Amino acid sequence: MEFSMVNLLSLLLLPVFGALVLAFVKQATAAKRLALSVSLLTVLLTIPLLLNFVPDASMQFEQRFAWIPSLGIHFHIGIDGISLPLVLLTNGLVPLIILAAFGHNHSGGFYALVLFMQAGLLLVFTALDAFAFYVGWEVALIPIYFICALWGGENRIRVNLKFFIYTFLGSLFMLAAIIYLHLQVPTGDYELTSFYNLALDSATQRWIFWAFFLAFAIKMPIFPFHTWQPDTYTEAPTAGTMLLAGIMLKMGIYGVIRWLIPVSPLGFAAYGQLALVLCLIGVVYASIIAFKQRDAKRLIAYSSIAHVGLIGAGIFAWNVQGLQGAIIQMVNHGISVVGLFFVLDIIERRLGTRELADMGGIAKPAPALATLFLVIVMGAVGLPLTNGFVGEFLLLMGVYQYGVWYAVFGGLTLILGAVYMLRLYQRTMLGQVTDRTANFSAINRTEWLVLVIVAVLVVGIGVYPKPLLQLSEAAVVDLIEQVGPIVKH
Amino acid sequence: MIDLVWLIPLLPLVGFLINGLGRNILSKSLSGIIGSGVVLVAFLLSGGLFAEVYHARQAGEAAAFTQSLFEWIGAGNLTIALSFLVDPLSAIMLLIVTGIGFLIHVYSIGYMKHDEGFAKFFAFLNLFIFFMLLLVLGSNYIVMFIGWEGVGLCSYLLIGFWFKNSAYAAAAKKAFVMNRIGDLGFLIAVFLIFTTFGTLEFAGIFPQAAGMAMGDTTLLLITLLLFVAATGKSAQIPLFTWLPDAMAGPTPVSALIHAATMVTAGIYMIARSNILFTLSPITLQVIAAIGICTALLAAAIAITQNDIKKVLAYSTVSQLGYMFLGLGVGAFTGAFFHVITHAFFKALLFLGAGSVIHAMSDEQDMRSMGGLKKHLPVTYLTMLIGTIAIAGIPPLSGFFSKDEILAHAFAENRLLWVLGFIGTLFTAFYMFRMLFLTFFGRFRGTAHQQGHLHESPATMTIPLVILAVLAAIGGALNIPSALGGSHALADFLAPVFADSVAKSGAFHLDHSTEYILMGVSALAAVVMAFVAYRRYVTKASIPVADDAPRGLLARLSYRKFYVDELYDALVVRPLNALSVFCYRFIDRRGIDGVVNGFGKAVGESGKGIRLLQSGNVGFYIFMMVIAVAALLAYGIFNG
Amino acid sequence: MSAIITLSLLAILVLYLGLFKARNMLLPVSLAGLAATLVLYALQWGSTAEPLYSGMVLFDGYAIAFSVLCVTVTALVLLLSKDYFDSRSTHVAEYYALILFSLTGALLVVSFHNLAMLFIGIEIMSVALYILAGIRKKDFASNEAALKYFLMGAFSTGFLLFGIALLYGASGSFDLAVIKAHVVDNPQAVSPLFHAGVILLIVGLAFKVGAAPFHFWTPDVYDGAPILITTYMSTVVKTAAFAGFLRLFLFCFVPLQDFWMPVLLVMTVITLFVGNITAIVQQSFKRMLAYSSISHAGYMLFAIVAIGSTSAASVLTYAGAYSLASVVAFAALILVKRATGSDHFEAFNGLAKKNPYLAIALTVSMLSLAGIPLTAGFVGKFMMFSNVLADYQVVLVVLAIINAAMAIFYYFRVIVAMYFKPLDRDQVVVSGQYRTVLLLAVVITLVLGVYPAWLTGLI
Amino acid sequence: MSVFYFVAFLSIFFALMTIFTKNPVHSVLYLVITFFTFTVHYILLNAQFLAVVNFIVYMGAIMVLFLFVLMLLNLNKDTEPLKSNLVKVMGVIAGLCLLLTLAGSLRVLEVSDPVTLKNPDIGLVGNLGKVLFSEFLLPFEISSILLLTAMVGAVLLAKNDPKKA
Amino acid sequence: METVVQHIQGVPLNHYILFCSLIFAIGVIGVLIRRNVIIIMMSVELMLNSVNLLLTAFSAYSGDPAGQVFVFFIMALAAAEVAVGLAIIVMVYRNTRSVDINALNRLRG
Repeated sequence: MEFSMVNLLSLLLLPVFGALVLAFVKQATAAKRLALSVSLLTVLLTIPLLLNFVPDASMQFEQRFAWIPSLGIHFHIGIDGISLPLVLLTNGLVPLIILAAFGHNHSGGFYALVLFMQAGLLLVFTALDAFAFYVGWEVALIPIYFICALWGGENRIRVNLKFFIYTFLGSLFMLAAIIYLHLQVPTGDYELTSFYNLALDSATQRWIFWAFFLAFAIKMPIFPFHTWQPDTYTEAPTAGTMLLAGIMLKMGIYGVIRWLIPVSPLGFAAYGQLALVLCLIGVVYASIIAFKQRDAKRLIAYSSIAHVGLIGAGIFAWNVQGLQGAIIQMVNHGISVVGLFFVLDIIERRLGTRELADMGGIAKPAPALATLFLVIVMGAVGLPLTNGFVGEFLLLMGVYQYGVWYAVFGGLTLILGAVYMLRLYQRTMLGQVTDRTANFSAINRTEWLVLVIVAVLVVGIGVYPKPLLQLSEAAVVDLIEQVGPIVKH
Repeated sequence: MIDLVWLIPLLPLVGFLINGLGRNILSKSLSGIIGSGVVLVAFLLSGGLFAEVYHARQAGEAAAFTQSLFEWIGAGNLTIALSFLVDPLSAIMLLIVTGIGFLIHVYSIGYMKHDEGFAKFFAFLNLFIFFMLLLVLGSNYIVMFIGWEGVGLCSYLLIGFWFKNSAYAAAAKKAFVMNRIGDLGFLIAVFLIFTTFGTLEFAGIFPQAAGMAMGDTTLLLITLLLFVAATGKSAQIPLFTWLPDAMAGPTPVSALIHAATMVTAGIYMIARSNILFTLSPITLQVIAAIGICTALLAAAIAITQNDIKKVLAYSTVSQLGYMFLGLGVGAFTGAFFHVITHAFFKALLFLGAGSVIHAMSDEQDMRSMGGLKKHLPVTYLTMLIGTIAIAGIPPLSGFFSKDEILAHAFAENRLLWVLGFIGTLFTAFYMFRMLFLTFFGRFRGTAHQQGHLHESPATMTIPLVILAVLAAIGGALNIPSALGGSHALADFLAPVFADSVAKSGAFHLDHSTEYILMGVSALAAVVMAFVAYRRYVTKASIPVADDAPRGLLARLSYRKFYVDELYDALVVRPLNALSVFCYRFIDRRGIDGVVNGFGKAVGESGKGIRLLQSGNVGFYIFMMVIAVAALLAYGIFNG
Repeated sequence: MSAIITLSLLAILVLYLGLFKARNMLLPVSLAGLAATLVLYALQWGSTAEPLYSGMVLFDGYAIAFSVLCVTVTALVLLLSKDYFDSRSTHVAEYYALILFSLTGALLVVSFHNLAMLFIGIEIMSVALYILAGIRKKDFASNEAALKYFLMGAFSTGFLLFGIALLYGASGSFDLAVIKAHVVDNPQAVSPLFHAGVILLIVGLAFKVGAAPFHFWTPDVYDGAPILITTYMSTVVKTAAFAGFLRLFLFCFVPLQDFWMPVLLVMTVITLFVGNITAIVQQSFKRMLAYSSISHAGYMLFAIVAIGSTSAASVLTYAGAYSLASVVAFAALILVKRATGSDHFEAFNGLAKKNPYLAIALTVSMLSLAGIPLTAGFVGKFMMFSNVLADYQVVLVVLAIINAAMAIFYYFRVIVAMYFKPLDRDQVVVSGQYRTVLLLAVVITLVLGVYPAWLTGLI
Repeated sequence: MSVFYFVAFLSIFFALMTIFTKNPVHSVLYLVITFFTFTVHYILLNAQFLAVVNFIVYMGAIMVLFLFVLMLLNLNKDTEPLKSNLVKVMGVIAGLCLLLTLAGSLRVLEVSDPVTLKNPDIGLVGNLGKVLFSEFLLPFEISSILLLTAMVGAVLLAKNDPKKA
Repeated sequence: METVVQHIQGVPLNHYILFCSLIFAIGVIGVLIRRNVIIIMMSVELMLNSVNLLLTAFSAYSGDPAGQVFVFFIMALAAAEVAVGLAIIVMVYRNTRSVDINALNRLRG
């Protein structure tokens, strides 16, 4: 491990320490400040990462320590072009999420959980050792469970328990697969690379594929493993929803790119098409369901299923455009979904309802909100010069190269997305001012700040996505070559 | 000069940002000046650009200049640059967009004076100009697509400008979604183009395409998909219903976006990729068919509408139909020519209508107008010119452009000409009907409106006058050789359509036939104008109230042939029903039911198993003994 | 060996202390004695182990590791018992003595090298427990638990003995070495007596570890016995029994794996499902823990099903993790029950508000039992799964996974109660010993979870 | 050798009587007889010492203990509410299943070479003593703990606390 | 003494095993069909004794005293168990006035 002036481990540990300290902070404002400063510190630590990163296929800033030597387990982390965007996303969004939660006056415990989860997520995105990956995977789950179940809606308990058990079940299958693979590794370790180098027979790879796929499909979620998601998103507090939709679901997608496909290429060859079809079904199915949702949050939840479906399709199409699109769209989706949920949170806190029926005409009392919301919505709709377009364009292009009709089918998201997103915008912002929305107070500084940052990112990435794309280009090309071109069945 | 191309779209963008961000600071007049100022500068630049292109053409060059700003998206073999292409086609389009755009900005200063969203309005207009310029200048399909969707956004924003009225908001949404349907076609076409030609740059595609065989299936697919996109943007069957609703927006918007510029984007795009279309005759036939049908349908509807803007809207749809007819019969120049003239007179008519509505204090129903010509002389005169122009009565612009299209149609297929001819009859009738109902007879409005009647301020009338002039003399751009003209426009555009002409062979029709055709259509127009006069001025008959009984045809026409109702029944309702069904039954009960079912099953079995734990030692021991016996039995056979 | 002697002397000493009414001396003395035992074991560590006393016992690393675990956990239990029994019973001294006797038995079980020692060890352990279970003489539940445990225990002893007899008949000796030699010499041609003997041994031992279908005593006895005794039973005794179980099979019966493995496989699966599914429907936290202990027995059986070089380490880790977590859980239960008088889940409602640290401790232990990463429980499960997968028992793993997911449901019920079911209750008083125990157990659990190397490296 | 079968028959018979008699006292007595037959078996196997111990410990101590408790709790008359016949039948069937499988897995029906006393006097006190105090010294010592435990426990449980704790 | 030894000469080992299994089974049946705890304990004793005899038979058969030594331990255990068991019974009886195992069903489910 050559010396690098960026210490990745410190990046992972900082949130943990922050969390440990915060756990004992009772006073709300102090907790806020501390949490925000810690998360901003992580951002600072990320900057040198970005500066010293060489956009090639190599693994960088690697660190490797023996963890459980007797079992061949190492704590091995590193970053390449595929994981860097997600690390950026995580460290970028967490401050936003913390900032967005300022309206709620949570105690230190809340922020502690958020930061703890951040650590878990970062571990997932940087782990190069399957065991470490799994640990991060689960560690990220506990805090979010508590966040959602402690500060959630009325039937939060049932919903979150279901969510937890469902995802836990999936990940256990992954664990089994990981152990199995480890047992096949001649060097007896859990290294990502040694997993890549295994050339198992097709039959084995097939069930390995399913074991991993189940874990990731539930997390993302892919149709038909998605039913936990709308409930959880709806019941969760906004910060929880942001973490879930903004970052956590990327764990699944990242897993597909980093583990599922390269580790079981034959399984992928056998079932990739099925998976892709499932993703596309999810796109249309979720969009259609989103049409008539009365609950704004639930609407976004389903829209998120649709977006993720498209991302998944892009990945399973397994070509440069698709993967690049997937990676950039992960970032985009994270950004816009955080924005969307935050707007809904602002509305809900003022109106005390999420029912679209009770809203309308908010643009009148809160024009700034309306404008920023519009930008975010357009980003979600995938309008050119917003980030959404770049992602959707590349994704659809990738899917197109896999099969024309898949692309046409998936492309329906352009239309359907417009339908439900505009409906959302219209029902909330436009139309007559109702007695409820009449005295809707304009957004305060913090809210404005968060939304502006989101909007700027939405447009910024949309106008000049190249730098972001360049980060992952080399790595993606390399990965695709390594797995080899897709074999259609 | 060419190096400054990037300024042209940039200026409106700057205007948008200034007006958008400073909308609470800037005074109305200031934002008005900024808003129109940037467009004016852009117009001047375009003028300079055009001059350059023109000289180049005189020098006999192809005069196509590209300017690449930066690489926008790059993934694998796909690289998309944000780059501009200036050639005769885009040069003219630039002039139209910026020119008419400027006029309408000026007009809006007066029209929107009393609206609190004044600055916002100008910001949106600027944004629209920006996107429209991108669309026009784009040197590849993606940049064009950016503009393509961008203008869609702006039309959404501007239609829903008065968002407090949820009907308007709905109209805006409808427009956006219908455009989106087309856009999907565009996107798929782009993918297909990329996979076929390996690039998205016009400069890269068209030469390759020129080398391809006539009637190539790939090209057929591409062109059909592109045409789908065009039907969305340019309001053709089946996606035309959004345009009439789009009249919800302020009138200047209708004039700029839904008459002069955006809706012609489809024609521009097809003209741009003319070679692809020339090589797929089937598509051309489809286009021609759709075009003429739209023209007739819209015209038929326009005849009975009473909302002055609705009439104009349907006439726009119908005129667009003509343009597509032109494209369909290979009269690319003609179609584009009609784009230009139509931009002039339809903008004029809309602005005129705007001024009328302004004077009538926002009354749009012609049944309560009448006799306005003495109150609004300027408006009346200008609109008269516009009407004559659109009706196709020589020597005003509309006559020449429409005639060229019809001539080509005649050469292509007699039937098309006949239908087109019928269309011109309709056109003349409903336009004069509108004119007469509005300006002739006695005033039918309320006393309050009467007291309020006035001619519009200079900011509004001056653009009217300018446009009237253009509408009058616009025809001079491309006077056919039959009338001793020199086809100036055609020559200017020659390099753009060169390949197509080479493939399809030059259009020829001997002058005698041409004279006859012109005469017939001109005469017919005059006759229809007279008929309208008899009916609405001499007889002074007023259209009946909405719910009054009508004849079948009249009702069909008045109810817009129930197209909206049809779509509602065929698409909207089923989709909503499907949505509810998927959510309630498939998602909640079905999939989630299964998931929860597992939980329930475990719980139930738990209740069952715990019964074994009866608390009775005897039973426990009994079970143990059975178990031991079982194990030993296993031992017997495997021991 | 000296350790065991110390221990038995210690027990007698404690009895005398009781005689002289030196109550307050009991705990310190016992702890000191246990500490001494630990030291003695520690001294033995690493020295090459030879069978002692003509092959009766063998203090190899395996024995020592498990002994240390048992002694440590017992120490924790004794710490808890300070103000648990003083208030309730007059027979504190006997209580301590019996625990220590039982511990002695446990230590013999983990270090036996001769079936006689196994037998006697198990019996010392159990007989003491029969009594302890009933030590609340006026309490019906306690009585019933004692009698049930005794009857079924005695009954199962019969099978154990019959098995031993058959083994003796087949191999002609009680010495593990000899038996092993017998098996190794003719793995194919071992007499039917031997097979039947193995089966009966499985029955007897399965009963002791509470594996289905010989688990029926577990819930009732765990439920009826005083909480601390339950703690002791479910931790030390279970650990010791498993250690003995594994030791016997690891020593002697590996060559016969094809014969007995299917039996254990089936039993494992049944155990898992019975334990988990029944635990889900429980209303009492205590009884839930009883059933969960059954399911954990199932997981520990993995190590024997997939018997091999790593089995010992896995069982040790798993048993350790499980014991620590259980100690915490039961300690919390004791405190809550003392405050509310109920051991149902509702009794925990709103605990997190008043006793945040107690709640956190209990949460950690529950996560550990559920096998969530960064807790010792996960490492244990992880090693178990590794064993079984190394043996290509994919089906078993899948079933285990389903069970692990089910387990979340009931482990999280108490978390849900503590954190998400608000209820204004008065704070639960946590005495010094309890603080120490909880802190110790939680810290070890976490440390094991984060950096298990130092334990897994032992064996 | 017929002696063996005769005695075996007796012990089986009395064992059955033990478990099927209603009156507890009677079944104790039957059990005593059964144990006596066992003593005979030990003698036949030339394990005199065991025979003696069995005679004393079981028939003496243990049985007396049983009787004592029975009398103490005065259960001497057949107060025991019998289990329903179904349960009985099931019990018997289960037991027989056990017997069958046991016998089956032990292959008892195959011919095996007869029991011949290789050295007739292993059962003698001397020999047993040698083994017990050399080889089995540790278990012998340890079993003292067992007995001590039992003693403590018995006292602890059976003693009737004066003060109601 | 010789005469005694004559008597068992020739009894096949299997018959001993069968006999012990029989007694064992009878003991089990006793445990199964009786409700009186004391009788159940007696049945258990029966089981233990069958084991004793089995061990003795084996030891005699193989001429190895260990088996007979082991019997001592079993007897010790038997004694211990009986002591503890009866103590428990007495305790229970004191509380419930019954030695019927079916009375023990408070703990269940």
